[in-house]
Order: sequence, then C-alpha cells, then structure tokens
Amino acid sequence: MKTYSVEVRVWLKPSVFDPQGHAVEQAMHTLGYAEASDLRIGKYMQLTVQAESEAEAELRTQEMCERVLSNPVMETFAFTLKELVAE
Amino acid sequence: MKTYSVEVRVWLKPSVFDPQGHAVEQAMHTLGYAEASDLRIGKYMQLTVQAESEAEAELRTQEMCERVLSNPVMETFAFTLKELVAE
Amino acid sequence: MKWAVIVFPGSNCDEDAANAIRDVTGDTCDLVWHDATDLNQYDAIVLPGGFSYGDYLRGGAIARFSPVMEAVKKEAANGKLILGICNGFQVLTESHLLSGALLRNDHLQFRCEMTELVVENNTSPFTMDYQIGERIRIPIAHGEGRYVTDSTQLADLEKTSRIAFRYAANPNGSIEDIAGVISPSNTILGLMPHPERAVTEFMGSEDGRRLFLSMHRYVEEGAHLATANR
Amino acid sequence: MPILQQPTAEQIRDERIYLKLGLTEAEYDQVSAKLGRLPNYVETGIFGVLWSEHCSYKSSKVHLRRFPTTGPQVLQGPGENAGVVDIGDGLAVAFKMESHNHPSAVEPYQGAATGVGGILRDIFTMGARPIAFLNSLRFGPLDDARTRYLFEQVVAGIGGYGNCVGIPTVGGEVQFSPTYRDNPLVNAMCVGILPADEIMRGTASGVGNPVFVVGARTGRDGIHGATFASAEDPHAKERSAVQVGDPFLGKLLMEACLELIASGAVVGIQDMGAAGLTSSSAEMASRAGGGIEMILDDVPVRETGMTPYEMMLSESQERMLVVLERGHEDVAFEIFRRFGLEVANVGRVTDDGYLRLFWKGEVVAEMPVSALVDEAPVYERSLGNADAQTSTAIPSAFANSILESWLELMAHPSVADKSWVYRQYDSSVRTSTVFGPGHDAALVKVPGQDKAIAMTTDGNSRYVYLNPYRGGQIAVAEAVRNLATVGAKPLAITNCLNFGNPEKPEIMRQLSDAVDGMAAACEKLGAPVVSGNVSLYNQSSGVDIQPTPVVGAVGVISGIGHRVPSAPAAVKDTQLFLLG
Ligand SMILES: Nc1ncnc2c1ncn2[C@@H]1O[C@H](COP(=O)(O)OP(=O)(O)O)[C@@H](O)[C@H]1O
Repeated sequence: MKTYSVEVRVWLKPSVFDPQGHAVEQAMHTLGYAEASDLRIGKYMQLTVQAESEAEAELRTQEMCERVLSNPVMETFAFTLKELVAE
Repeated sequence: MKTYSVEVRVWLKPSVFDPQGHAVEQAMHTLGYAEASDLRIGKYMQLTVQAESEAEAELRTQEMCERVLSNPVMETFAFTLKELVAE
Repeated sequence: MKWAVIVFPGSNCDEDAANAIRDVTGDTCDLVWHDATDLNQYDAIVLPGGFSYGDYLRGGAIARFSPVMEAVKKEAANGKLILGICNGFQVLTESHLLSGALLRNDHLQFRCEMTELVVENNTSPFTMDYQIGERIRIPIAHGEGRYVTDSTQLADLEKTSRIAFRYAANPNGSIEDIAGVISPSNTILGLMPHPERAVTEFMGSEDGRRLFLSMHRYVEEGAHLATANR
Repeated sequence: MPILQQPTAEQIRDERIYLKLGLTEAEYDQVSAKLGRLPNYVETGIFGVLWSEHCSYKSSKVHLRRFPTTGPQVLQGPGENAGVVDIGDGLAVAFKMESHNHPSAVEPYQGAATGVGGILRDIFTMGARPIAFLNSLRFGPLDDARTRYLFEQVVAGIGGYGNCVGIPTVGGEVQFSPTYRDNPLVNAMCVGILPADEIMRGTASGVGNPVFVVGARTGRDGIHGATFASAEDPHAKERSAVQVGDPFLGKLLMEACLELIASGAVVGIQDMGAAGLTSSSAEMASRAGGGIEMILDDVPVRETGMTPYEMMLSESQERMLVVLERGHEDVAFEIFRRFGLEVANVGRVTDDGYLRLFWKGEVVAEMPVSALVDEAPVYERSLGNADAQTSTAIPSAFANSILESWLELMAHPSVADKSWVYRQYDSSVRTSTVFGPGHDAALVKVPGQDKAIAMTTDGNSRYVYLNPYRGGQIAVAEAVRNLATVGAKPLAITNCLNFGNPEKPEIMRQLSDAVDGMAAACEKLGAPVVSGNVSLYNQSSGVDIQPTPVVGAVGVISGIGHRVPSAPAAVKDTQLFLLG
C-alpha cells in the first residue's frame, strides 16, 4: 500500500456568476490593487489517499471528485497527486 | 505592461480545526472511500495581475494575499504565477 | 393519506414541516430518520429545510448519499409525491431528481424575510389550489438559494410549465426569478421558500396551507384533479 | 512534532513561569501553600485558568452578591449553567447571556459563532429545549474599515451558527460609539423551555459513577500557555489559537444530550466552556462536594502527541462532560452512536475531594477541588471616588435646525433601521416566532400552548458612564418596559457586565455603582437576576470602554391573543397617548 498526497481544485464553470470573486475583486480595487482582475474563487482540498499504485490512486480520486467533491452541473475540477515517502 | 495568470491557494493553519473537512471526510468513509483521510478544505483563487515584471507581480500578489485574500489569524497561503502571452 | 418527513443529520425544519402538515391536512405524518431504506407505506415524502451535514461542501451534497435517498428515488419512480423545501430542494438538485443547482446568494448573505411569489403553474399536485398569476406570501430563510441552470434546461422548464413559483422581487439572484421547479413527471417539487412557515395567523401569512392541501387532495381525491385544471 | 520539554516545579517557581500561566506571585504562593508543595506544570496551568477573572469572578464576586436573586418564580438562580424561572402549567424557561468580546476582536466570525455555540450548550445542559437566541452588539463608528469588517463578520458568525442549529434569533441590539473601536462587544443570549420539575444540573455526584466526554475530539484549540517555548519553534508561525465552531456537530450534540437527559440516565452534565475539561470537571465536583478522577489517555484527541496540559486546557468546541448513573452507560452509547457522535468514558466520581489526573499510568495532577474552585481568590478591589466621573460634553443647543438634527439622529447607525443585521438571522425557524426582530421585545410561542415568552436585550453605556447607578437602573427599567410594551409580565433578568480594567479604582467604582443601580431596579420591578456573566479588561492601549452592562429580560404572556404589536396599524383617527 502506498500513500499519496492529493490536491484538488474545484471551481465554478465560466458561465456561472461568482459573486464572491466579484466582491473580493471590488474590494481589491478600492484597496488600490487596480492591476488585479478576473478573480474567481473556488475550493482547494488537500487529502491523502492510500492505494496500490499511482494509477489506482488516480482512478479513485477521479471518482471521488466526480461523485462527491464537485457538482458537475456548475463546477469543474482538477487534481494533482504525489506519492508520500515516509522519512 | 505584462499580464500574469495567478493561482492562489489558501488553507487553514494546521492547528485550526476544519469542521467542513472533518464532516466531508466522515461522509467519504461511509460512501466507501475508506482510503481517503486528512481531508482539509481551503480556497482556490484564480486572477490576472498586470505588472511591469515578474518580480513586481510577485511582490504585489504577495501583498494582496496577506492583506485581502487570506486571514492571517488562521490561514496560510501560497501562489504560483505565470506570464500570459497573447496569442 | 400518510406523509413522511425525512430527518437528515442537521435538518432543522423537520418538525415544523410535520406540524404544518398535521395541522393543515389532519393526516398522519412520521418523522423518518435518514437511515430508513423503505418508504413504500407513504403517499408523500417531504425533504425538509435545515443544514443537512452542516451544508458543508455544498448544500445537500452529502445528504444526497444518505441511505434513505435510494428509497426516495424508488418512490419517486413509483409516482409518489416528493416535496423538497429549502435544503430539501438542494438535496433534490444534488440527487439529479430536479434539474439545475442552488448556489450562494448573489449578495453573499443569508436572507430571512417574507417574500412575494407569483404562481406560475397550477396544474401540478402541489399547486392546483392556487390561481395562475396569483401573488402569495411565503418566507425565505437561506444563504444558498440562487437557482441556476443552463439555457437548454431553462427553455425546457419554461416550455413545459415546470416553473412552479417565481419571486416578485428576486432576493438571491436566481435565474429568471425562479423560486421553485417541478420534475418532468409532475410529482416532484423543490422550492426555496418555506410554506410550513406560512400556515397560521400569527406567522403573518397562511398562503402556505394550500400547497399541503393541494397535495392532500391530489392523493385523497385522485390524480385526475391536477390535470383537470389544464 | 517537537516534544515540548515541560518545565519542572522548581523552574516554574524560579523562572516565574506561573506569571505566563495566569497566576500572580501572591496567588502562586497561595497555591503552593494549599498544596503543601510546589505545583507542577499541569497543576499550575489548571490553577491559572480556574483562578482567572473569567472563571473565578474574583474581582466582581463581592459585588454580584448584592443582586436580588430570589422570588417565587425562581427555580434556579445564579451558579448553574443557566437560571430557570417558572412560567406556570408545569413549565419553566432557562436563560442566560454570555460575552465573547475578546475572541470576536481577534477573529470576528468564529468569535461570534463560538459565543453562540457556548450559550446554546449552557441552555440545553439544563435539560431545556432552546427556543430562541438574542444578542447585544457594540462597535466603533462605521466610517472605519476595520470596524465594518468586524461588524459584518460578527453578524455573519452569529447567523452562521444560529441558523445552522435551527434556533431562531429573534431580537437584539447594536450600537456604535468610538469607545468600542478597538474593543467590540459581542453578547449572546439563549432561552430554552423545560418541564419545571426536570431541571438538570452540573453536579458530579454518586461515588463510582462514570464520567464521559462527549461530542467533538479534543484538539490544541485556544491553548495560549503552550506557546511557551515557541520562540525557537519553527512551526510557531503555523500556530493559531483561534477556536472554530462546528454548528453541525453542535446541533447533533444538542439533540443527543436532550435525548440522553430525557432518558433519566444523567446525574450531571456541563458544557466545556473556557478551559474545557478543567473547569467542567472541577466545577461539577465542587457542586457535589466530592472529587473526580480522570484517565487522560482515554480522552479522544484530534491531534497526536497531546500532553496532559494541552488536554486539560484545550478549548475545543462542542464538547460536554457528562456523569451517568452507573449501569446506564449503554443508553448513552446507543444514543450517541445513532447521532454519529463520539463518547468516551474518561473517569469516575470519587468522594475524597480531589481532582486527580492519570496519564500513562502516573498521577500527573492531584489537587483539592475546594482549593481550585471554592477557595479561589476573591478580591475587594479598591473603589474610586463616586464623583470622580468626568461628564462628557452634551451639546447644549442644537447647532442645526430641529428638523436637520432630527434627521441626523434618525440616520445615526445606532438609531437607524437594523434590518440589514437581522434579515441575516433565521428568525422564523421552529415556527413559533410571534414577534421577531423589529419589535420592542420578541415573542416566542411555547410549543403546544397559546402562552408565549417575551424577551429583550437592552443597555446604554452613555447613561452608565455619566451616572453608573442611574444608568444601571435605566438598563433594567428599559428591558422590563420593553416586555410590558408587548403585553408580557416580566419574570426575571440575566445580564452581561462589560467593563474595563478592574485594577483601576474608577472602573471598579463604575461596576459597583452600576450593580447597585441594577439591583435596586430589579428589586423594585420584581425581576430578580437568575444568571449572568462578567467581562472585564475591555480596553485597548490602556483606555477602557465606557461601562456597558447589558440586560436580557424574560417575561410571559398568557395567550398570544393578548399581544401588542410595536407599530400600530396606520388607521386614520387613531389616537396617540404619552404615558409616564
Ligand atoms: N443584533 C441584533 N440581532 C437581532 N435583532 C436585532 C439586533 N439589533 C437590533 N435588532 C432588532 O431591531 C429592532 C430595532 O432595534 P433598535 O434600533 O435597537 O430598537 P430599540 O431602540 O427600539 O430597542 C429590535 O426589534 C431588535 O430586536
């Protein structure tokens, strides 16, 4: 069994309005950060996954993301994973 | 002026309890994903930043993260940035 | 007739719904814990408001996987009436029993207030006691009630008259002011406003009563009623 | 995870480490004298929190004794998790108000949310079903960005917790004044209902009865003393003492505890508030006049490598300490399992009067409960001169026309419409709210009855600042008047005394006089004090806030048909009368 450290990012599809991103962008502008734009806010998740192989870890993570961690109706996701080697 | 695409990740400091991550992890276990653990949920932000140079973009982004995008009382952040080249 | 109100961990309008149903219809109504696997004995199933699983991740995202949801799907297929109120509506969209999704309000705040709704459909088992175009007053209490759906589905909802209610003044940024939608089968309704909070004089409105009464009449007096209005 | 080397008893003495753990030199000497030896690190930490102002009320105790606390309606006065009054027909209401000022100044959302969670647990531990929340808030002027942030986040936090647990927030107040710029006040109140003869208490009685920790796991939340030695700690930056509330767990815990209490298996129960395991175990043992033994290895923890010190001082939220009737443990296990909650047997009730802690087979702390609780220091701090108050200038004449001044007054955030605040609170869940926010007092129907409970929170620091005695009277009178205005009969009050630094004589004078004024009004109006809370050291850069006692009052109305709305229907020829 190997252990993988997984990072998942979930964000709203481009067609869906992101009020939080919009509000934070406005706040940044009033604070003098005019150079920032197109701000969108999503979720960032960290977890560890136990699996026999990297391929299996990927398969299972993909499934978790599709079934639970994101809602395909309005969200998209991506993840990266790397093996944790015990020190 | 150059344009940079910036990705910011914000997460709770390790000693801060993450009730959301905890509840989602429990749910994943009952759903049959026993291999997932240590789930923590933070924020993922995408934005574009205009700057004269990469160094300047980094400096400003660092400042935005500290002042607006994260809550230093309980969160930590990291970001990556890359130049957007107009096609 | 016999009603079930499902109780998920974190539901908090379950008793309110059951009390309203008993009071308005005089029917029996059971509170059913989320681990139940058989709902066959019930004529109508209510998914109540609240914060199932804390609304963590997304409203309704985890409740959707409760054991009871398999039974709900089965009874939905059997044509039983399913009513999702507020968090219950979120559970129904997350379960794909209703189309669309419910996102954080556009103003980012939780909002609790009386709202005015326009009745858009009165040929469903839930709305047949209302008049088309009638304005009714039912309170909302939610932070994630912004209904979204893509343009194809929206067109479909409009064309098949499956928008049950619209807000007279949009409180959350919902697309086309949508407050509640019905399934293609006509037997599932999800809505953000709380009809169970508008059933007695002191609540400031009694307009929610007819929703429960419609359902009661539909079950007790026969399915032809709903379509008779068409 | 670096193992922190704990200082020895001698080091604590020689390096005066006790100062960091909250004990003064004199207090440390008293502890050593009571133990007949030097306290070790765990013991010093435990004494430090139990003898803190927050837990021991050492500066205010002598004054609080002057409140009237009895009456035919009072079933439980101050000293328990909440006060209880009789409302007839075999029913009673439990209520209490509590401050969360300092945590809210640091992290406003979580500070306010955990304040609401804490007061909720205080109510349901009495065996009462919570029916309503209220609050009382104070901020600096809204032209300041930090203030707007605090205000928005506090309101969101109150709603975030209250809305999720499904208890309506039905009333409250918000005021803005420069005195609160760096020290906002966040006071939360909860009201619950219970059968008058089934009041539950926080007592650890019955030798041999098992002691349980239920709810959330214990983490390193809110441990300040532990930052000792953190200077060289590379992870110091990663540490945060912020406690995060989990309203979802709070709701499950409430349902499970109410069910457990109804089963009759509970001997005593208490919320783990400030200093979690320490205060709950010591206070429950003290009320029973006995002792408690705990095996810390059995406390469910969230993080690895937690020390006894950390476990005892953790402020992790959503935890309770429960003493069960021996032989009834299975009832608890069944209920908590159904709600998916953790429950662990961590010790037992003893009769030797000691709080004794075991870890890895050794006794790591052993202290007489009486020394920890009953003999905690009580200070009669010196009072300043009564007439030393400097009065603030009140504009003697209106600079503008009366109309302009009136408009200005109406537009002041303290006076203007508060719906921006209260529409973020679910005020109608439980379908019993007859009058929600927007009325002089809220009115909540008693389940299954026509009767209703009226409730309100009120306070005005400017009056108290100008004349603490009168100001104290006015606060009580206003609250009671608000109850009467909706048609209810006042029963009793709770309060939060938000004051500055008690080591300053002029502040103690404010406190003392305000208490006298409040006491006199309570006496006159037949509304005794049944619970309350004191928050001192509300100051920043040495400047104290204006004295802010806040009163929460509760009354009863026999039928909702008798209720009187605050705003009359606008009917032509309606006559107006001015009373008083
Ligand atoms: N923090 C709050 N939480 C809930 N309700 C509030 C809050 N602040 C004000 N309210 C409600 O707004 C209404 C008006 O408040 P306020 O302006 O203080 O009125 P008054 O001065 O008449 O007491 C009251 O009904 C009160 O209950």
